[in-house]
Amino acid sequence: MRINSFGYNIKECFKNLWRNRMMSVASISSVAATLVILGIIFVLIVNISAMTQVAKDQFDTIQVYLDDDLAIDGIEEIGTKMIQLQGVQDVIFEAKEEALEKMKLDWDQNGYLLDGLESNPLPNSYIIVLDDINYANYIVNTIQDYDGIEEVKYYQEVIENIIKITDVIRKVGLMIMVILIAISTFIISNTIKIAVHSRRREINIMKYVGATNWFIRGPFLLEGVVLGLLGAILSSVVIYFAYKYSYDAIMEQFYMFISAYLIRAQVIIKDVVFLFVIIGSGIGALGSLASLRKYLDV
Amino acid sequence: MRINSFGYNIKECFKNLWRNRMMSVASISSVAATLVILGIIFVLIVNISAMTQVAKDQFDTIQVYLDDDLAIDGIEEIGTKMIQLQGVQDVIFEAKEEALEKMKLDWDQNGYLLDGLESNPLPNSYIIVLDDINYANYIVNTIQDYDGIEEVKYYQEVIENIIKITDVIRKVGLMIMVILIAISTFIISNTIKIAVHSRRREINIMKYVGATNWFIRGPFLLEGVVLGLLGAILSSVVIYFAYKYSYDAIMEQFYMFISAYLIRAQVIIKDVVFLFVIIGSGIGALGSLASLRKYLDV
Amino acid sequence: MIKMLNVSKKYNNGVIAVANMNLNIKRGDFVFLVGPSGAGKSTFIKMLLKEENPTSGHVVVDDLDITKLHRRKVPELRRKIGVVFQDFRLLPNKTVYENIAFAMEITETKPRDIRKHVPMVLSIVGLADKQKMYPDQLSGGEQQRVSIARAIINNPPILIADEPTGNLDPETSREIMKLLLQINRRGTTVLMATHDKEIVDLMKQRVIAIEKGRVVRDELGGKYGYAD
Amino acid sequence: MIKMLNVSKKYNNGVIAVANMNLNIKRGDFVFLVGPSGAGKSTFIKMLLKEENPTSGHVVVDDLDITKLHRRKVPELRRKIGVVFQDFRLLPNKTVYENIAFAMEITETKPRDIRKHVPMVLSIVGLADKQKMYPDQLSGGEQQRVSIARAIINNPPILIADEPTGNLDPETSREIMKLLLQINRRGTTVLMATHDKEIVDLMKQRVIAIEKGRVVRDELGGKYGYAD
Ligand SMILES: Nc1ncnc2c1ncn2[C@@H]1O[C@H](COP(=O)(O)OP(=O)(O)OP(=O)(O)O)[C@@H](O)[C@H]1O
Ligand SMILES: Nc1ncnc2c1ncn2[C@@H]1O[C@H](COP(=O)(O)OP(=O)(O)OP(=O)(O)O)[C@@H](O)[C@H]1O
Ligand SMILES: [Mg+2]
Ligand SMILES: [Mg+2]
Repeated sequence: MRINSFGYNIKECFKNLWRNRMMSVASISSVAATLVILGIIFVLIVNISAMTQVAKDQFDTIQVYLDDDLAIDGIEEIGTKMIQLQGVQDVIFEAKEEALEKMKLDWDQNGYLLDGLESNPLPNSYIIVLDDINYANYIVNTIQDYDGIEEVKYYQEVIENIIKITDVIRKVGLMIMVILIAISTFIISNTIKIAVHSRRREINIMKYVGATNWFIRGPFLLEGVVLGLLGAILSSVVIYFAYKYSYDAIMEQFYMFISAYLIRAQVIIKDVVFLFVIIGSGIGALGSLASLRKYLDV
Repeated sequence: MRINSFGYNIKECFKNLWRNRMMSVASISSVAATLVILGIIFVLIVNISAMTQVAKDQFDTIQVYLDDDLAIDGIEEIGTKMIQLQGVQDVIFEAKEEALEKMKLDWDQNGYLLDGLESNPLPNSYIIVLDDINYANYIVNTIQDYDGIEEVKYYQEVIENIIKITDVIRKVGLMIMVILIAISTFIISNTIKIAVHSRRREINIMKYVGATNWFIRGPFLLEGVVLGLLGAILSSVVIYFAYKYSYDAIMEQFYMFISAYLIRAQVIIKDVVFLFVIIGSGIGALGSLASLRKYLDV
Repeated sequence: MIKMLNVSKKYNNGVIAVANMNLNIKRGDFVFLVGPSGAGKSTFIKMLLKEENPTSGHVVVDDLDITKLHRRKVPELRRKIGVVFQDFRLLPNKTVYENIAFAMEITETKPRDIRKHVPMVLSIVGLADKQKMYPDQLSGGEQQRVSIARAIINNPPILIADEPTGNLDPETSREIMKLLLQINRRGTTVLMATHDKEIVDLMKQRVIAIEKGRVVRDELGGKYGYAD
Repeated sequence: MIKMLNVSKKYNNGVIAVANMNLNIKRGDFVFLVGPSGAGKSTFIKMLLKEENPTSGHVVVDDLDITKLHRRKVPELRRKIGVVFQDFRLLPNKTVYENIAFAMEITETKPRDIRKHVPMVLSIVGLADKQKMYPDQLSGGEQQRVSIARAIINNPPILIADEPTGNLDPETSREIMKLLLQINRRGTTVLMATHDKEIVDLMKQRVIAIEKGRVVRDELGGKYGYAD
């Protein structure tokens, strides 16, 4: 039972799309509308994730205070040991004098208070820049066991909170995306189901004059794919320009602030197109096939 | 041309919904799915807004440092003047000794440094709690002109940034909601359009045997409303339970953190149901009427 | 009752289905419309129902020039005319009973009257035992009889039947013809398009023959007249 | 070619459309199927096409017991049988040309052959000038002839026609009958359900009369036989 030729399918597919054009337009625009919703959420989630990532990176340091009586070699030895730890990106030495200077600057108007001190009470320290924040605990625990360490300090609470938030955002974001993809799939396949339903008589007649199931499916399958693809393209274009416009507007108004961490439209659109094309054409095809089943069995 | 009786419409409406049940289920679930998306976004936006509001409230204080040589009456006079300003909710006096104690607590481990001070260099101060953050600038400018004021300090930058973020979130949120409502409207009316299209022959026949337009519209209109309402109810239930579940889960895992500012499901569901019922039934009705027009003209 | 004044109908695709037709059918007439396939019989009927509008000329039904009839007055016109459509036009989602009841519901007949009349007319066309079936559960001839029942239930002043016996056996056909004659005797104007030579020849009524959209013969007590 | 062995068909709603039918139609036969409206003629035909399955008994077509035919073999069966359906069953979204071409496309005929044959068969049924029209732009009789053209285009070994002249004038009917006879002479088995007494009486072929689902008469060179 040879499948009918590709040329026949293409021809039939576009003829049908045109002759049922009211239905085609309705289906395509429903698919596109659904995908636009998905796209808006996708863009938001990706940007929020990127921003929390940036926020996280700003707290990715560990401060290691050294014993005051530690000699130079001891200090260097600790430094080399630390740089080899997993998750450590960089290790910066901060001498006690530097630390006091910094403190003065930090204290700003109250800095003069420090001039009244007899000796520098601050220790020498290392600042560890982390590669990956998730290693923080392991690194802190390891370093604490070294000799010559006075104290290891890092913004445990802040970091933990940020990790938690990021985690929540990532999980909620992922969940929402999955739910939305499921719902979009559902709406798109419903749309196609209803569209196919309105042509049930046509399908029955084809069967009655002896067409095989695959012969009938061919053009419908292609139609589903084309509907899905056109919807995907339409929605991608909408998302691209809407996002570009919003991006530019935000950049102009809030350049110093959040905008620096927004992902550029050109970057995001690739993922969007990829996602949409797969969802649109995939569901278009599957939706057509699934909806046909009911009417082919005559 | 009297419109046909309500009883007839009800009877026909439910008969048709049942006889076209495949189509009814598809339409209702598409409406519901669309509204679920809308609901998810609505819930997110409302919660984010609430949270930024909370964040804003935490920075709604102005610190007013007083001249060291100001007498008690002067201090009190300034206090009473300030409490009368528009936008001021409360005025709290903080004596210089309290301030130093607080500072020591704040500095934590480095607090011992302050014990080395000969005299308390900190001034007396008032803390103004704001009613409305937008009055901040006006209040600061007014107070600066009072006698006996050393310095007025408030987290101008932080506050301005927060105002900006809140503004962005509110605007973006509102925009997204409007866009989503528009898209939902579109998808729902498309779904109904396609469903009506598959019954065009039926509509034509009714016209040919002499039914008036309103006679035909009646049951379809009601069908649209019922489809929309069922979709709205279905999606409200889904949103309610999904939100309640998420709320509880977040409460359990992150009780100390963001969760305190989440809006409770019982509160949010009222808005959701209201929104959904209006969109669902309204668009159902309008969608039916609009889709019928094309086929009634025979 | 029905007047055609210089009526022509040209479809969008260029086919001239009715060409300069003049006709006068009086109240109470019984008229056969005959002619080969594609002659324009159904188009003629469609113009009486304002399903199609003439390209030129005037169509007058019941002293009303329907050519310029407002859209909102069309249902009123159609309720005056009971029609047996060539393709039946039954509502697929309604049972036989409901299909016929529908024609009464649109005229706002009381439910009691509907419940009384529908079974009566169904038994007249011999479908008393099929009232709960849907059109696609009926044989061709049964569908045709449902269409006939629907056309006559409201006792319309005009009854138009487009090929009402095309799917019926001769015996059932003859009964349907008896029914139409009886309805005609009560004062209803009956117009029937048909290919059934035997029936036309038997009934000896006015016969209007159409060919290529033109009236080629119009005689009282006429014969089918083709292929003799 | 076609055998019915104790075939019964009871529809879901309890109607017994065919009751214990036994028949044998040989290759090359020309058979008329007659009987009143609702007798079971279309049901009989639908069982040959496996559109409906018999409740009991066996239907044999071309030496194949189709009662147990696998779903995937059904298209093959249907391609062996050209059918003129009582309700035409034309594809509403295809033109006349495409409707007929479709029957050839499903058998994977070469496009060249399609382009050659379709206009030929269209001119045989007298619709050469209507090939670009859609079914709803045709008169009832024209639709019926498209259905006939589609049934014969593939030269099937079996031709079934359900009321193929119901919407045709006597002259066109006679030409269609000539065509069917000609096709039958080339070896095609022809089965035709009809109410047209005149045609049946004229053709003097085998007549099978059905009443209430039962064969009540089966004679060679028979007459329509009712209402005499
Ligand atoms: N909607 C349409 N668009 C274009 N042409 C049409 C349309 N309807 C009918 N025609 C053409 O108009 C002519 C007359 O058609 P009509 O249906 O009036 O014929 P008829 O006399 O009823 O024939 P039959 O006996 O076969 O039913 C035919 O040639 C047909 O092809
Ligand atoms: N799908 C169905 N469901 C239930 N009953 C049916 C169905 N199709 C046909 N019938 C019933 O079966 C009986 C035989 O129908 P069939 O269509 O075979 O008659 P027929 O001989 O073709 O009549 P006609 O000459 O009027 O076309 C009828 O009483 C009909 O109501
Ligand atoms: Mg006609
Ligand atoms: Mg039949």
